Amino acid sequence: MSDNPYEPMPARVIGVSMEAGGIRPVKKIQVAFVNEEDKNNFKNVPGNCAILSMIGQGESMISITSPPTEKDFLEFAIMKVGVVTTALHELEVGDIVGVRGPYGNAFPIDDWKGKDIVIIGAGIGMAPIRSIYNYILHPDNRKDFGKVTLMYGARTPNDLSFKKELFEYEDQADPDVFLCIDWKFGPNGMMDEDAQEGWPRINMKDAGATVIPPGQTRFTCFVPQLVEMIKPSPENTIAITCGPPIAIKFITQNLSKLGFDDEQIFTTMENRMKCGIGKCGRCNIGDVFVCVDGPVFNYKQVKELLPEY
Amino acid sequence: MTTYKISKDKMNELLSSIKGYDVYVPTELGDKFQFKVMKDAGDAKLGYSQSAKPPKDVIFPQNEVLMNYKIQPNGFDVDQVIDSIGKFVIFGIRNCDSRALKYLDTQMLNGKYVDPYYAKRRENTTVVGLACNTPLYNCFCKSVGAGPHHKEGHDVHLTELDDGYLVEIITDKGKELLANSMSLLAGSSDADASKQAELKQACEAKFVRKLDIKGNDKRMLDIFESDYWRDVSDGCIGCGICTLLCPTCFCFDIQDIGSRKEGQRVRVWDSCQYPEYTMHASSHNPRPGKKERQRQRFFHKYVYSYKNNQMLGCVGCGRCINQCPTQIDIIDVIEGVKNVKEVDQ
Amino acid sequence: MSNDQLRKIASTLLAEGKVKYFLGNVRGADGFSSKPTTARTPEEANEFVWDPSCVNNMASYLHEDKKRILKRGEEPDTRPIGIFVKGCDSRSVALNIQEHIFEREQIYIVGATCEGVVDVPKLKKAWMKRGLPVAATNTLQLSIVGNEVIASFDGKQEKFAKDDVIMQRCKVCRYPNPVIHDELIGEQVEPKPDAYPDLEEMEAMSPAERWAFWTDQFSNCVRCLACRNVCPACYCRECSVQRSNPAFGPRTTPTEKMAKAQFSNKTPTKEDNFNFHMSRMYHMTGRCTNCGECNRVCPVGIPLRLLTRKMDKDVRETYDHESGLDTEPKNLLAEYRDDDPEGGFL
Amino acid sequence: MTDNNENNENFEPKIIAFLCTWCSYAGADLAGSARIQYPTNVKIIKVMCSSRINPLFVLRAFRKGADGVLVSGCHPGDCHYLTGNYFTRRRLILFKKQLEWVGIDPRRFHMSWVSASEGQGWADVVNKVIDDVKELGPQDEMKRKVVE
Repeated sequence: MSDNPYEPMPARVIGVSMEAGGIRPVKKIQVAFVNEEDKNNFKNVPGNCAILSMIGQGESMISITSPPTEKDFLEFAIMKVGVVTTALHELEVGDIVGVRGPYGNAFPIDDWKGKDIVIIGAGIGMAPIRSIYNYILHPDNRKDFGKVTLMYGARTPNDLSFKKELFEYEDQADPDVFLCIDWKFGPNGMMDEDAQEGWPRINMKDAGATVIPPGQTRFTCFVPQLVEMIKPSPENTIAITCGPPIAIKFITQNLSKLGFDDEQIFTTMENRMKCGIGKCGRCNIGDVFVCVDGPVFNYKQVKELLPEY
Repeated sequence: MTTYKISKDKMNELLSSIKGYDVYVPTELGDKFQFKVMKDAGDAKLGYSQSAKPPKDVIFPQNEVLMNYKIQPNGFDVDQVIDSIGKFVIFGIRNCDSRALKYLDTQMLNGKYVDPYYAKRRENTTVVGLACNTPLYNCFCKSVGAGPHHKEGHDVHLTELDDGYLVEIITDKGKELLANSMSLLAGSSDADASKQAELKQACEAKFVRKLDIKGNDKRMLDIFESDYWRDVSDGCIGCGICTLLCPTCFCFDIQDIGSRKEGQRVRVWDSCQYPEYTMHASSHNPRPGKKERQRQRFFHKYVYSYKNNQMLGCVGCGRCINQCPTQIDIIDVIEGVKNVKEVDQ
Repeated sequence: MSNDQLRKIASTLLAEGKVKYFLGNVRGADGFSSKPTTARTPEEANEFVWDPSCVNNMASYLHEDKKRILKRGEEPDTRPIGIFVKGCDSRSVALNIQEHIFEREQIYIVGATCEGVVDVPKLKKAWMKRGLPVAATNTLQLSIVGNEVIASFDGKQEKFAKDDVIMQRCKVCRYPNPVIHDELIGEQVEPKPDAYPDLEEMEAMSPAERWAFWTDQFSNCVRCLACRNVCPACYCRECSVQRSNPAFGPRTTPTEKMAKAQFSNKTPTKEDNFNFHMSRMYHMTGRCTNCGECNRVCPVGIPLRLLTRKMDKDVRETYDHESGLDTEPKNLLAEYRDDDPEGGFL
Repeated sequence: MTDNNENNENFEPKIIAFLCTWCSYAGADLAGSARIQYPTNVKIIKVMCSSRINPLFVLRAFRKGADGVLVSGCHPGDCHYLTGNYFTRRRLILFKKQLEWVGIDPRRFHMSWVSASEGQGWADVVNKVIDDVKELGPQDEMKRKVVE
């Protein structure tokens, strides 16, 4: 560990698992620092990001999806889209990657104690907020929070990340889990709206009026409609959302309709970042550098930002 | 501060007497000028008007190696090159450019993290300023807080007089630089000082273009979504001239260059005018069009910088105006903000 | 005079709704130069100028239309784009039609015959040298009569020798009259003879000297990509020389994915710049219309026109091909003849 | 231009050859099976047709340190895809002229037609290329160097 913030620290891959398949596969990798010193210096909180270096290919800013309760390793969920992420997808257990960070601010988790939590993820947007629900659901911390509701949607069942643990939660009494997909592939491999086995369709126009059969956790609709339908109560509740910008927009709109205050809604605004330390200039929204002042904002702060995200 | 004088014919001798530094001097580049490491003192053209590329690339080079890497069977080695950074002199920098270095300091050295490469180069650089006697047509440094004869940020300040240069040694760094060449310097007289003041006044009177920046930042925020920005960027072709040649622009990209076995991690200038610059992995782009990208440039210089660093991000060198292939004129754009009608909500 | 004609045509077109917008020049802020702009209303079109300061090739702005992403539910505007072109620019428009980027009826071309355009920095220098009043440039009007560039301001006239202040490219211009147009402004102009005097100096050099010359030039390149962006023939959504972009997006075509192979690093070192400029030159082979814009915009003065002119010469000498002369589909590298020359093969 | 004769004597050039799979590669194959001796400096990259070769591949080869590049395809009229090599011909002739214009010695870049039956012809081409490149010495101009 040196003073140079650009220097990557070596970390060994200790586990990989495919989270989602399809055209944009998501892979989860677990890394552990090679040096004890680096491990002790790396203090992440939910919401932080880190920069993964594939030496020779480049660097990418990736959210840390493991909660700080996991001291021994860090987890990253990576969608394969570009040069670096493709290289990261080729990693196997035992390989070495560079990690530097953690960067960014954090979710103010301590302020949320005693409140109900609603977590809404869309697509790969579940990755940064996975650290929160894992933190909250950890036996040590669970008693500090009220009711926890998880809502998550992706394009197809194939694209749902963290399936394994979400399906496990689905079977348990706590937390409440609601999953949705946009569509499902039919037998011919094409989008097939009728082949919704186990995923009941929702009338898009009238999602708010739909009565949910008890015990139903899977739906076919977009995430904002899921929110409209589940109708989480705004009372003493914090809502956390992340996803593609367009999804965030409609989710927050629907939350406001349900009576959520701007300060009750938190989101992470992950822009493209390169340096992670507020120098390279590309992640700014107005005068705010997302990598230093963000990525976590509450909706009130988001409204104050210039509309350029 | 001590003031000396040196005659014009001895200037080359002074330049050659500087040892142990890489001396960057303005040299000719076709009909333009550029800062280059001096090989022969005769190359220096101190009568230059403005360099095509600002001398910020001495401290913040366009290609800067951050580290050399080598992939080993069980890991990687990175060799930081930070210690091998030598000592530099920027000789004959104009005040607009040296003020820009001051601005870069606020970006690279302030905040939660310090950029170690920039910090090291900045520390190792001695800045020898040269007062400007003939501003170019599009210069407007006086309107944005700099000035042709200002000395801020200089370690040594030179003023060209009729028969020689007035040498003002301002800091210890400057003293150290000229320690070997004190014999070339002569004392200066009061007449020289009054001549200097006269030149200053004459130069300031020569400015053609002016910009009134008062209240503009608030006004700009009001019309953020106006079609005005579309109109000013209509002619933009999306090249990076205005930003790459800007003395205060600091955006960069980090690239790994080399094979899978060994290579370099290089920092290279980037520009907010390119679409790839902000594009997300999902191909969503927060600044999808040239309207948004040009707007970002003006806002960064005139609104965000002022808010974050209490300093304008524009030093009035006029390079972006002179070099823009399509005559987008920052003075005109910022002045024009006042005449924009309110946006319909 | 010619100003009025252009303004009348453009504003009528816009008023009648025959074009969705009109690309033309207005007077720039410094008074000497002209500034490319898009007129969306007849009032804006009444600001247009057409005089020897109109150096910009408006054809490069056509591509904006293709790059624009429609909003959800937005109907595409199928009306043609109005464009003002000089002789050289008309070839660029024709090239775009030849390559099926646009169909002929998608562009409404208002052509103007051209005696040459002035090199604005040169004119500015000459202006300053004569000590002429700078404030007077607000009313400046330029025109070319015979061998002189006449600048009139405040009722006064100032004459400059044409050879001193016009662009180098206009001295060898073989197409001063628009090759395609819907409406034409001005009288036919006599083209310059078919010769390459500007290449002679370079041709006399030895390979080693040429290499030294080009490395020296390329070492100055800052990779601002102005030469690429200003080029009316460069219309790819993503360029083969840029690397740090996602491998695919929802709109990436297979061709574009193919173009993502990395041929040049982003770092502007001498060797990478060589690669960049060679790639650019090669991609222009048989397509370049010699408008000379790349040479004009270069902020560090790399003589890129030496490359394109040489290419033009080679293509014409070897294959008797010239791009952008008509709207018939034609592409040098996408067609062949059995009896093509075969020099250089072992 | 490197003209270091001392080095040149022991200099073993690196040649990258792009061969079309139907004629030239088969020709090179034939040279092998007919035991025709030719130098081993040539690294062969097989492509389906000579018209697959983007001149940028050539640049990239030089950039990665090749001392010479050879592109070879079927004789005009013999192309497996009927017309591929006609396009190659236009492309490469112009590209070679461009390389010459910026000062690259034309002997660094060669094009040839070698058919599947010309084992000896292939060996001759290789010998000619290697002779030329040996005369010139190592290629240093276009090679990518580290950033200083």
